[in-house]
Amino acid sequence: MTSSTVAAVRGLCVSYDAGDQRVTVAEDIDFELTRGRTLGLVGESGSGKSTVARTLLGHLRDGSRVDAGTVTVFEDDVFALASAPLRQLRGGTVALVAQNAGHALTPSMRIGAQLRETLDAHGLPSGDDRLVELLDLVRLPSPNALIDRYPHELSGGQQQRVAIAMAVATDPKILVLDEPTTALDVITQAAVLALVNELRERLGMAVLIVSHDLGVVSAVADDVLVMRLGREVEHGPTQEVLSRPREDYTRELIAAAPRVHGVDILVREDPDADVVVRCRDVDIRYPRAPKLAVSGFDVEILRGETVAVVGESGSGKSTVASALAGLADVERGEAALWSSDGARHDLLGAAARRPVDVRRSVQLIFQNADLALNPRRTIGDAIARPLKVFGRASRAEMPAAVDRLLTEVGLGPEFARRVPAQLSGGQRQRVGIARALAAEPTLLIADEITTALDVSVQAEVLALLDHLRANRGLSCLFISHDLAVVRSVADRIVVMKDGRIVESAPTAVLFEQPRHPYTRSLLEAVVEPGHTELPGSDADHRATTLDPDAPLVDVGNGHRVRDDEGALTTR
Amino acid sequence: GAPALTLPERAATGTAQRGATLRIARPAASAAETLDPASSLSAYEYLGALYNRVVRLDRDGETVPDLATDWSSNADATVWDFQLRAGIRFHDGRPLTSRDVRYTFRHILDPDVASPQAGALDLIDDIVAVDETTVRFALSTPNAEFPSLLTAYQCYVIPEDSADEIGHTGIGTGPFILEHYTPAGAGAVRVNEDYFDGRAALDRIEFSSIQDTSARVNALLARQVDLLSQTNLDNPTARVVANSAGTTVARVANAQWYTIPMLATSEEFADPQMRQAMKLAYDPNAILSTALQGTGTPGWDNPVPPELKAWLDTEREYDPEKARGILRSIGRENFSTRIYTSAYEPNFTAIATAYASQVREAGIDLRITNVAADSYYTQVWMSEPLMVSYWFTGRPVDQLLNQIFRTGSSYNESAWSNEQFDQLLDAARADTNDTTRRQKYQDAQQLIIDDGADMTPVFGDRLVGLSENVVNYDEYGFEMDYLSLGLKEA
Amino acid sequence: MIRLRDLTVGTRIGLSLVGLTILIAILAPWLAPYDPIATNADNALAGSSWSHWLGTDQYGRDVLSRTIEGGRFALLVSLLATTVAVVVGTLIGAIAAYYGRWVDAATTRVLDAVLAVPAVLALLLIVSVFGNSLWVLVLAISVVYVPAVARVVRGATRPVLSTGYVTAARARGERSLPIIRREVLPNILDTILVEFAMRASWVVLLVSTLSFLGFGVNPPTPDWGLMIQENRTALTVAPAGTLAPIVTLSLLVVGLNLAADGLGKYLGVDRARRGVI
Amino acid sequence: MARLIGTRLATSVITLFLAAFFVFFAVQALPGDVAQQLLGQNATEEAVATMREQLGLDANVWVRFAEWLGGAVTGDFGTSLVSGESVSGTLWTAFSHTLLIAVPAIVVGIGLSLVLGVWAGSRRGTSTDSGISLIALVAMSIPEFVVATVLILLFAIIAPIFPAVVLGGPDASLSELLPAIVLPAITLVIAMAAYIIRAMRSSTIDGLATEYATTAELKGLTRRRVLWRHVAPSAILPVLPVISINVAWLLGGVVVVESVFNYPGLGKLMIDSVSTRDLPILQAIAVLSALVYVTVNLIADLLALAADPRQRTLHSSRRRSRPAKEASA
Ligand SMILES: Nc1ncnc2c1ncn2[C@@H]1O[C@H](COP(=O)(O)OP(=O)(O)OP(=O)(O)O)[C@@H](O)[C@H]1O
Ligand SMILES: Nc1ncnc2c1ncn2[C@@H]1O[C@H](COP(=O)(O)OP(=O)(O)OP(=O)(O)O)[C@@H](O)[C@H]1O
Ligand SMILES: [Mg+2]
Ligand SMILES: [Mg+2]
Repeated sequence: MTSSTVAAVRGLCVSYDAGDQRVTVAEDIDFELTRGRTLGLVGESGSGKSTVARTLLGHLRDGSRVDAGTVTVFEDDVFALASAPLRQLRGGTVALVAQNAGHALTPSMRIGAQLRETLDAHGLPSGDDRLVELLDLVRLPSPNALIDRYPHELSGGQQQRVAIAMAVATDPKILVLDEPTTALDVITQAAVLALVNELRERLGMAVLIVSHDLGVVSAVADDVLVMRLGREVEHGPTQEVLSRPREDYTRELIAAAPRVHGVDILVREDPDADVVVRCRDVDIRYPRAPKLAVSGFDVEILRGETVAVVGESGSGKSTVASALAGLADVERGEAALWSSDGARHDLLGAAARRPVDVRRSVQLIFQNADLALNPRRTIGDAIARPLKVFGRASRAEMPAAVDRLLTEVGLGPEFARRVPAQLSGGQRQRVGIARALAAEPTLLIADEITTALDVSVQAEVLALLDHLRANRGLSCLFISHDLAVVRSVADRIVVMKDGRIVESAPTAVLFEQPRHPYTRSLLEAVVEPGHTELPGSDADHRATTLDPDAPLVDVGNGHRVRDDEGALTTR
Repeated sequence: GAPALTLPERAATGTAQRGATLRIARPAASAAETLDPASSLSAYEYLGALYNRVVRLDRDGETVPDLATDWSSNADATVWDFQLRAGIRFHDGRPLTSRDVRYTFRHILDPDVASPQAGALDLIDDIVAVDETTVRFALSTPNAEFPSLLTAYQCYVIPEDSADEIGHTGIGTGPFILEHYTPAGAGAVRVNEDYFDGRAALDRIEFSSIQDTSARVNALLARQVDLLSQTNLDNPTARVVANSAGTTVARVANAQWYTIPMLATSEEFADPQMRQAMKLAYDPNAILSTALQGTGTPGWDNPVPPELKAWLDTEREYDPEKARGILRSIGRENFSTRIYTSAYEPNFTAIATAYASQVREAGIDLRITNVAADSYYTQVWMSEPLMVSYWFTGRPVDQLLNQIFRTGSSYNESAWSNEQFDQLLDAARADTNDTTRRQKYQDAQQLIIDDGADMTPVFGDRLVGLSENVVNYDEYGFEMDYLSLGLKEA
Repeated sequence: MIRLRDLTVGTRIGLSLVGLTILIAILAPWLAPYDPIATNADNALAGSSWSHWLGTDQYGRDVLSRTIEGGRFALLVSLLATTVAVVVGTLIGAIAAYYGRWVDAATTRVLDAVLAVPAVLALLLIVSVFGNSLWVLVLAISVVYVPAVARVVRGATRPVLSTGYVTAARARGERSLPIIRREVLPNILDTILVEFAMRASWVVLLVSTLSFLGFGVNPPTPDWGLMIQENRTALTVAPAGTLAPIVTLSLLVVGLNLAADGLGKYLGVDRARRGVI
Repeated sequence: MARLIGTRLATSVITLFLAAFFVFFAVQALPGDVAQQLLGQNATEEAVATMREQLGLDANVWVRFAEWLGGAVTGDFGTSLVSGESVSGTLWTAFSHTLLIAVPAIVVGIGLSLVLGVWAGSRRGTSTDSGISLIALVAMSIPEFVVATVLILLFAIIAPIFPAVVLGGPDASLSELLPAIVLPAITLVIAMAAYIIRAMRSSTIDGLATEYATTAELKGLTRRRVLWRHVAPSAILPVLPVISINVAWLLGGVVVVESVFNYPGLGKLMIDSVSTRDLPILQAIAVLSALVYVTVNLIADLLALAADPRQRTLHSSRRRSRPAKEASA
């Protein structure tokens, strides 16, 4: 332990009770935190990252216990502290920014009150000027007004900043950040990470940042500790680990991370393919909603083509998907589907009123695999249902058809008898795909199907989808909020914001010559493994005001851009 | 072993303390109750304290003087003169005259009043105030028992022209004067210092109405009240009260006359043989011991209580096998029907239970059906074939037989009709000879026992809960003895 | 299937209490040492003895036998009434939630209005007018509880309706009833089960309250509520006559509550996660 | 915010109207002729007809409903069939008596059970928790009439501290009622507390398991502050409906308790009026209870608005469905 070492974790083993047996969450974890340096803790979900991070505050979940090892902060064994010094340590010496600021702020208390009590608890001055100073420190706009707001009146990024302000309020020596950006969009993420770096330098803290995203760690951490199933896989300087990984697992992680830069963009243009779906000027409004959820949506999907729709949360992506599936009413516009025999079908009506063939031709795969499958029915049941409804198999052929579909998505026939709870997230997503395929659709709508998955699983599912598209000649509408994810699967990308398309172009064109400022800031904000520089974006200054009447202008090559803030003139 | 139900026969006697206040809890008739004695919804407990009758019954069922000192009739008992006591004043100071008596009975006979006693008195043709203290009744048919008809508690005398307000003023000639009164609520009376028969022992009586039986008993046990009026305690409760410190139980012998009417117009009981079988099949002694734990007298289906002079002392046979034989012969073997009961009176269910378990021996299966107390006398009574019912004893024999057993009488709960019986009653009324008249009444009782549709299993003692401090509690002829009732000297 | 060994001790105790009560109720005619309605004047209000373990009541009936048989009526009524209330309530609640918009709004208003009318008043009035036969009681109690069940089910159905599998079924163009039956019901079954156990405990209490108020079962039928009502004044003289039904009644209700609590926890969390159908 | 309250008020009025509608027509649908009932079996047909006319029974049912409703809105519920007195007067007396036991019971009951619930929840798994939970479980499993009977036995008969019954009836004086409210109020507290305790306990446990509670703890706050400042305000939200249901049940007339204590409140008025089929009174009781129900729910909604800043801005109020006790007696 050197003089600048502020905390040390030695041979830490943590386990918890599950019925009659003990389950190990962390095993033999070793690391040190040094003043002014950042340690990144990466690993897939459930690998024990949060558990380890929180031991620095002497905190364990109910039912867990430390089996071996020590956690020392400034020479004190945190698990041996009496309650008063432990309270001093918590929030005083070691401060935590919890995983999801939206959940970590008390909903019934004003922002100011929550900040103030932290200061009070540690005997620090807590006047309004100090609060304003803190909010200013995390660069929140008009801090004076913010003090009197409730957490829900702030955006996700703002909430995260408040959480950080609260953590640094007491000038802690150690700052623990548990996935500080997971719930944020890329632009906000970049801003928050920049802020963390800046504060670390200014306040001279030791920082532990937990993330499942190698990109994040790569951007801010000096050292990285890769965890898997509660064990250390690799530990070393970030540069070294990411560029010369010693372990296969680390290599896999790095390979699976979606990237915006440096990977090949697939180009498989087949201009002669027939149009499968065409939407023109579609407006969608939810019942009694004052505002259109989607306005003037235009898209054309060719046979065998994948079109991605990208945009931040609430931009109307899912709404487009529901409308095409007949689950949301289109207020105005045209939408049509051409079946393989060339017949044209309207895609405007509700699902219940569509002909069976249209319903069959358009199939949805859902974002949240947990909710996409009925937990009370077997996998076999779930896949057999569309077979039956659309008359794709007789009762006798059913088991065989189900087996075939399961095999096709890379699961064995033995899965037919299981229930969703017995499957992992990736497996469930495959079942969702199999269920959609059972209908033998023409158009597959995939709504954020990989959001809930770990990067490695995410990559597998994407590969499967691409394979099926190629084999079956499926058209695909792929919805995501992450540009990096769509880069490898989409032929064309539509970027949406506030219910409107801001830019739409073939994938290569969009990545290489983004025209719209929003698209550009999206691209700039992406962090990816290997890039140790933080993107220089600031969420609060990118609030591009969109002109509601600006036209969508075709700039050639199928590249269309909304004429906002002179998007077309400044290059 | 059988637990001895040791209940004192009679309440304590002794010198009453002067100036005491007694608290009585009573069940209210209804929210519409009134102090008008003629009404069917009169607040019964107040009446004896506030009013007097022309004549009243004594303990043996004999008619004795109250406001009247003497009475006489003409030879064929169609005109009756009553001589009123002089110098009696109502509580408001007005003197009592024969006009008040005339008014009282006209009030009772007024169809708008719908008095329950109107039917019994509709033989009155004319009422004449002969002079200040003599009142004359002219009857349409001879009736040697006429004075006994005036002992009913509807016949309390009220001041002339008071019909409109008597319901809440309660102005009478009685030993107590009304202080305040709320229907179905609390009320109080204070002693009438000028009462013609001497001053009552108590200074004041407070009444409160408690509808729920257990609540009433709890009030007594918690010493909130001294006496539960009109409440017949069931046996376990009586034991609890008797065994609790400070409270005891008094008995009013044979006060409750229990009946099991078999509706003679019903398909089930139209056949006299059937009715006979129902009687033969049970032993009144068993009912008395099971349902009432012996506190009463077996009735043997004779509705006249032993206290009355006209009582026919006879015991019909009890033979379940014979009953079974009769049932077999009329093709009613294993007869089964419902017997209705209700919480209206605490012993109904006990009697139904005991009766049903008795007749099982004769192969009769009775399903006990409990009906809400409030609808019992509106929906079950006189419309279901078999039920348990009761009356208070203390009515003169003529009224008893005429009111409840005569063809077409509105109280004839079994709808029994026997011409010979009706003729016997007419003959008895016309008979001014006491001995032969009594014989006719006894013949009538025999007819009821042999052919009647009303079973009288038992006369029950009324078990009255009271504080050990209460002295001289006594009750007969529909009236508590308010004069001597008092609290023990401290 | 629910596996017994996964249940908490409390749940097991609860289920055992309920099971035992039901078993005793079924076997009562064989278990009761005496005819529960046979009177015996010579042995009224006796204390406990070898021949009458819990003594006798005012009519000399054996308290033990009456207590053993005393749960039959309340259990039968509770079972039937709860079933009817839960089935009907589930249908109404699920349909209201499924169709949403004005159907939902109208249903909610009506249910709320029915809830606003005091249940006891409705019950007492129905029973005093239509009598206290088994079916009148069952229907009256169900009517009183249907709105409450419907509200709970409606609440439980709504999140299910926004799940992917329901959306998928809708996109397949399936009709409302098959969707409710296949996709919704299995997923709110836990709510319904817990609701059932909870309602059952209230209905047991309600039935005994009705008996206590004189609106329930007819004497001499042995029934706990009625026994308490009949014997409570003798509490100081022959306590067993009152205490025995109180204890059995309370044990049954405790059992139902424990079972409801335990099942709720078990079904709500563990069952789905362990993948046991 | 104002619009939100406006909508709630409007729905309450609709609910109330519907409830009144149901009550009126349900009572009309009862078998038997009110006039016949009143006059008894021996009444002549003319008498019944006259009575019907007097009662206005021969008018069109909708006209009568409109008239009745018009009266009800102005607080005039007609006259009692039995006593002939004004229904509103009788009703108001009884209701004020019920309030006399209900208000202390509500205040003590809610306060006590919230504290006990939070206490048990915060000490989850300890003997304090088990003790409180067990008592709550037993309390909700013992019928009120048993509790009332035992209380009378103990505190009115064996140790005569409180009166067992109220003697004064509807015009009992306040000085007579005051000592008499203790035992009924305790019975009510016991009956209602169990549900609130349990709801508050589980809500506290949920609250303590939230991220924000952990975060607050890891800020170095004392456990007490975490519990009362961070957890309790939000934890009370799901308990509010439970409280409102219990309060409505309690105010709507606690039939059993009032009949055991002979307490001249709404519940006793109800049971007496059922016995005498005093329909105008029953209708009025039903409407008053519905009014109480609606009001209490409205208050609970408003309290939820006050306790949860999120609801004030989010128009789609999230309905919480975990009722504990709906009219269980
Ligand atoms: N006391 C406990 N009771 C039950 N499960 C526990 C307990 N403590 C830890 N776990 C389990 O241990 C595993 C590790 O948890 P942890 O939160 O540390 O993972 P993580 O790496 O932070 O995951 P994520 O990326 O999803 O946040 C998880 O599966 C969690 O459910
Ligand atoms: N059922 C609904 N009723 C009313 N408004 C809705 C409904 N669903 C979505 N909206 C609104 O429509 C807009 C678009 O929502 P949508 O779900 O399509 O966004 P999204 O891009 O899919 O976001 P996310 O990335 O969060 O899934 C949002 O403002 C949302 O609040
Ligand atoms: Mg974590
Ligand atoms: Mg979406």
